[in-house]
Amino acid sequence: MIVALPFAAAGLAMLGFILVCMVRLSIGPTAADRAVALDTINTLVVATMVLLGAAFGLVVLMDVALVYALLSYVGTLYIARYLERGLS
Amino acid sequence: MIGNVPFVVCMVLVLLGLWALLFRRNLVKIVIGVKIIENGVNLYLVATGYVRGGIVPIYTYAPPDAVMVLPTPQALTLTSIVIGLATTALMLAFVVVIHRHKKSLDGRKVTELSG
Amino acid sequence: MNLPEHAPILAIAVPLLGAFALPLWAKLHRSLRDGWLALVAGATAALTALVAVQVYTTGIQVYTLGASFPADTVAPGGFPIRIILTVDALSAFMGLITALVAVVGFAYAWRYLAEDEGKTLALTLGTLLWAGMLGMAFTGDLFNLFVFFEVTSIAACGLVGYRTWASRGPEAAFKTMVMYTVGGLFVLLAVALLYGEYGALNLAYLARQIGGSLIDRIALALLLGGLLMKAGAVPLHMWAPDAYGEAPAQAVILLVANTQISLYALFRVLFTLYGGVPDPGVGWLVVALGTLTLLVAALMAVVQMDAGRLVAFGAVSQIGYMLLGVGVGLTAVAARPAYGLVAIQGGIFHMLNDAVAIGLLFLAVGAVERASGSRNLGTLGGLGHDLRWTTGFFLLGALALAGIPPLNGFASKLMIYQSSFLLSPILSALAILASILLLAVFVRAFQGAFLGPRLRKAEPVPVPMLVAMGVLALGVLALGLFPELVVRHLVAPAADALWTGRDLYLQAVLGR
Amino acid sequence: MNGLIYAFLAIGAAFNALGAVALIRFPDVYTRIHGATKCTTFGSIFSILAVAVYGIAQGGGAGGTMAVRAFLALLFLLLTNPTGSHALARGAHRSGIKPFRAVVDRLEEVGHGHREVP
Amino acid sequence: MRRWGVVVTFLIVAGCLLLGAARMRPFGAPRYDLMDRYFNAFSQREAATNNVVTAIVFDYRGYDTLGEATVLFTAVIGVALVLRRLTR
Amino acid sequence: MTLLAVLQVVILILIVAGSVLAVWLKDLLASVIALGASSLLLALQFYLLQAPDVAIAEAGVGAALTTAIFVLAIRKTQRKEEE
Amino acid sequence: MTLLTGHGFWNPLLWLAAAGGVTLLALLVWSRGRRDYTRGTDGELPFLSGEKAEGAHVGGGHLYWGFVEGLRPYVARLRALHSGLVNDYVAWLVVILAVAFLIVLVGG
Amino acid sequence: MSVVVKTIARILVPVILVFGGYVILHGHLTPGGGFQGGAVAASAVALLLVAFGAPAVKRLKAPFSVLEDLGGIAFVVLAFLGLGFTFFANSLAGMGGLFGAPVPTGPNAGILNSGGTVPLMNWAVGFKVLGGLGAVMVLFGLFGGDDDR
Amino acid sequence: MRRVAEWATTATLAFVVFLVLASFTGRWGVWAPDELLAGGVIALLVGLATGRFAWSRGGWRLLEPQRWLLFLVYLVGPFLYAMARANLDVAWRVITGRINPGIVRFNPGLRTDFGRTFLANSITLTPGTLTVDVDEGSGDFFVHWINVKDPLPTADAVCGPFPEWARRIAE
Repeated sequence: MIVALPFAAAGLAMLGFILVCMVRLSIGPTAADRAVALDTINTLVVATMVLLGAAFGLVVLMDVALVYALLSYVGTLYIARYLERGLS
Repeated sequence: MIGNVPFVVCMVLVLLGLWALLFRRNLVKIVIGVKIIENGVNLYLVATGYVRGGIVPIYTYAPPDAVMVLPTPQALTLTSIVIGLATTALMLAFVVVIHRHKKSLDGRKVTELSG
Repeated sequence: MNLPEHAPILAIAVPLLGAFALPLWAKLHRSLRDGWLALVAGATAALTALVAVQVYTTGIQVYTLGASFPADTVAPGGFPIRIILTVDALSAFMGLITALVAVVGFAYAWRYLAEDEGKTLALTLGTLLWAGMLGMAFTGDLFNLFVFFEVTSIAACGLVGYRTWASRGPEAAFKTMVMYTVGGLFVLLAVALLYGEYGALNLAYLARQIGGSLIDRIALALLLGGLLMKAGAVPLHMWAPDAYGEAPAQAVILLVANTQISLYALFRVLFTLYGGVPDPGVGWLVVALGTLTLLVAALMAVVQMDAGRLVAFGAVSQIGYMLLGVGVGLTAVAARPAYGLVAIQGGIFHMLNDAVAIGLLFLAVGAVERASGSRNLGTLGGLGHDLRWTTGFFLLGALALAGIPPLNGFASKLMIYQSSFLLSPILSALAILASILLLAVFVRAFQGAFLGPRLRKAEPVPVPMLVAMGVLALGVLALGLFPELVVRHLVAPAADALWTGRDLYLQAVLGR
Repeated sequence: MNGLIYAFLAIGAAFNALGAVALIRFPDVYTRIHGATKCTTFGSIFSILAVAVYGIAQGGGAGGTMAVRAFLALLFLLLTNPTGSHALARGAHRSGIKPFRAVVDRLEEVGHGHREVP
Repeated sequence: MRRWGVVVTFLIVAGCLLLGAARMRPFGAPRYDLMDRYFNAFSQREAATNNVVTAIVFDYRGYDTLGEATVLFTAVIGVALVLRRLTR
Repeated sequence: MTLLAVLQVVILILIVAGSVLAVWLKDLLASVIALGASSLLLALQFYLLQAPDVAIAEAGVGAALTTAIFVLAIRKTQRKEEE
Repeated sequence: MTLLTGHGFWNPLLWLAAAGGVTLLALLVWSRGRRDYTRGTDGELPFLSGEKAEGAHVGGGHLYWGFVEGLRPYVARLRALHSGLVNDYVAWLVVILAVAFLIVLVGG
Repeated sequence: MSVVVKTIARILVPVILVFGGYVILHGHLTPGGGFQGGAVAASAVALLLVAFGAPAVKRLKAPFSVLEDLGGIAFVVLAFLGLGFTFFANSLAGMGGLFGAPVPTGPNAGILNSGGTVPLMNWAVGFKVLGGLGAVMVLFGLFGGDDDR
Repeated sequence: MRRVAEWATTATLAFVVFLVLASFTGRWGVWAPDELLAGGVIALLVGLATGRFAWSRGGWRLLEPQRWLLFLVYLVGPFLYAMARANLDVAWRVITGRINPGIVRFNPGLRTDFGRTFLANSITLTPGTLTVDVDEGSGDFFVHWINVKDPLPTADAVCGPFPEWARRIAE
């Protein structure tokens, strides 16, 4: 039940950008490129979740965005830490 | 409205994971295949519970007189997700120990038990 | 609080509580842990026996979790909303098997496992495996079945991977884990399909709803795949020799019981859930797989050189007998000729016999490995000089498994032979052929390991291990000498639960 | 109020699009990190501001909670995003990826801080 | 040769699963939902919780949750068993 | 096709794309990254299907812990899938 | 005490009695022979190609050698199927699933 | 990792823990509950492991496993509380007192002390999941021992 | 005493986070009393669990209100302006493709971890720069600069007034 259409439209736009990032995720020559794409997707997903929470008009959905904003970078940190060790 | 596309996509995910299990010899890849199957099944479960026009089955700050989606599949999926994490952790532990003994992740090279 | 009323859930909750607390006791002191484990195992066995007595005397017992009283199964409107434990005679029978196997296994493990190799963790996993098996046997809810399926899977794989100092244990555990997880996910997919179609998870309620539509059939195929895999039917058995060969002996007998519980779940699905729309094709599939299992596993056992793997293939072939027996009953369930009931009785009786006999064999092999440090039949020999009791036990188990009268394997196999002969003589001929092959295999193993001159030194086997084996050996003798009593009092009600008990089952849950 | 929300949404979408395009167009990891981090963070700020304005305009417990949640998400993003980017850049450099057409690479000269590189 | 056999059987399975998914009841329109309507209507009265999912997880299907907690416990014990310090 | 349906279809396409990448890529680390992206979008789909409970669980488990365990396992073993 | 199995019956005690009778009969026949027929000769020793074999043991790998060798061509095919690869295990699962699908969907 | 990551981890670990506590505490009012909160809190352990290396989390192993055992025991004991009716019966719901506030039917703003045994079970499962997943992370981090500086 | 300060600081900040999370729950006020109680317990637990290391070398100083005020001013003032400029800069570079990158080194003269972190994150989000590494000993920053004007720049050339803000807010 979408109650605020502009927010949903913005969310759809974000999904389009995620698609673009997915291209980088698939072609990225090095793992670091892919990780950057993942990081960007993380941020975009958080934005999408916030926007869609407003679009649905439901506060309780926003908790998910908080969890993502807080935790999504842990995965990135692990990949970065792996990269730090060199290509072993 | 969108027909059964979500259900079909879930099955596609299951089949994708099965494909990885069938044709990838790397042990970590096999675990990844299991994860993909699991994602598909979880999505299937949640998709069965969706009601068109429904909202979250939570009464806090809910708009009055709204249709709610079915809550049971969500509870089942929660259980399923944690089970999935548990199996993944155990499988990866086995992979790590196998690699420690065999220095390889190729299914053909690490296999000792056969026949 | 009324103990008999609450016994089904207590039989599952007590071992779970025991397992949760076991590592804490072990942190304090070892003897506290052992005492606690003995207490929990005794209580659980007693509760299982209590459940069995109640079910055998008064009929199906239902227990609604979280309702205001246990028999409050349905919401107003006539549909169940909560998880309902439904214990009929077959469930109680399976519970008894697990209790026997688990108690014997713990007694054996007391001295079998070394203290500094993670004994506490192994004992905890054993307790959890037991609780999971009881949960699978007693539940009346499809999703709950999946959850306990996973509990048993993970606990079993943890036990298989016990020997991390060699590479074979983790390898076998990884393979087993992948197979179990994929099978479990198929089961979950089937549950999701059924839920999506009927909006319910209770077995009895679903059984009433299922009408044989396309989705029902697909779900049936998925359930068949997942449960047959866990039961170890050829050609899905390939994890089984790996796992049985590598797990410590006290875990192997729990694994064997675990495959039987999966068979139980399969039978529950075929007879109760899909009993309203009997499909002879499925019955023939089960019969065909059973026959294939018998033959292939016995043939594979012939060429094995490792005693553990050899006995493991023997164990797989026994699964074939159960599948054959119950499959014959399944093909006959629509027309209900008399031989169908005998076949089901044979199949179910063989579960008990198999648990006792193959358990005895695995424990004996474990004792041999502990005593001599090897399981290779090419290098073993003459252990009979030192390990007199173990030799006797191994011989007893091998003969029982090969179906030599008057030991226990013969009685159940006779029932299976006779009834499958009425369905198709070829089946019974193949079954007898497999039995002969197994006899040859076990004679070879026995002669190679125990007879002949003393080749290597063997350490004595500790008394608790001997006692555990002795209990199973007594079981072999007793079941062989008094099969009629067992069949009449234990097996026949369980077989009736499959053969005619579907309506009673639905009635007990749904009340109509 | 609606005009403000639309403006914020448009700005946010535009900058997020810029981030995605930068991710595709730039030649090497570091410049991609530049583009992706800055633009998506900035775009998300505006998207979240739009939501916050919407929530405040709605008022009441639900609207207020929505605004607070949005700001909190913004704060977390501001804390975590540059950190993740920094860690990735450092990881990329230590794994041996050279900057594209670099005029100067002081970090390469000192050999990764204190650590000997195998 | 063998590979192609596997591919063919895989395609059979794929066809059946996709057929099943396509022939499900329409997405978003459950046919039977007695149980869930009961939950949505009565969980506030019976379990006194606003979140129906939590009411199901911990009250109506609490036993599943116990099993699930057991799975997690088992997995942790299993990982501890597998990754324990090797003594031999 | 409403806007909601379009959103769902796009996310489903993205999920399948991520999973295909996870199966297809030879570099295990890249594969894990693709799996992480896929699980991220899966959480978004849960969100759209009005299941925030599941989405939070998938967020906490899929985004942080699963990726972490996979990367640790690859760190303790090896990165490339050998042919 | 008699287990009825549809068309037949099975009574282990009866069987034991019969077996005891047969054993008694055999013992009786045996006791009629000379007790020292092979005592003290080479007939007591194991016969291994005429060699003197003290402490020789027929290991598990050698017993029934001909039997096992005869079966080996048939078993070799089966052994090849037990390749030990997880992929093959899963492939068999898929095969059984396909068979089950065919039976369930076509046969019903 | 570098000082930046370490400092941000120092800042975020308490925040993540508080957020996990919030998710557990409000499990019966807003999305969340024992698993989700426990998983969020366990992510803090993952963050510690990645930012400070394996030695920093070494001594967390034993407390976490004890925490997990205690959580499991508490959960089963809470389930046993319902045995006056049946196992898992919500015996505290609507009875007044600390956890038994009745809830108005229909949409409302939520009352914290409602839910009967549900919040208690939330906490038990939350600690259990935190302990379990934290122990898994620590075990994975410690195995092999070559992942630290 | 110092340990108590650490615990108290962490617990206080945790309580603040909880208050923000749990706002708008009370029927009459912003917070319901039971929320406050439960939040206090959680914050105390978190403080006890993580106080030892969470805000290391921070202590009471982190609770000074003028720092927080300054932080807010910084956030909406120079920081937002710099970010906007940074984005326009990136837009320009994306369109034209003109880059002249390199990794430069400079020393902003910050001593505490907080200050360095603050500066590093600011640098990452502001025009043309990306922190690649921070030397823990000397406090040298290695910055990927998208448009290198000077191979040996001063702190001022790279990041403008940010070190000064970092010193005032976080040291």
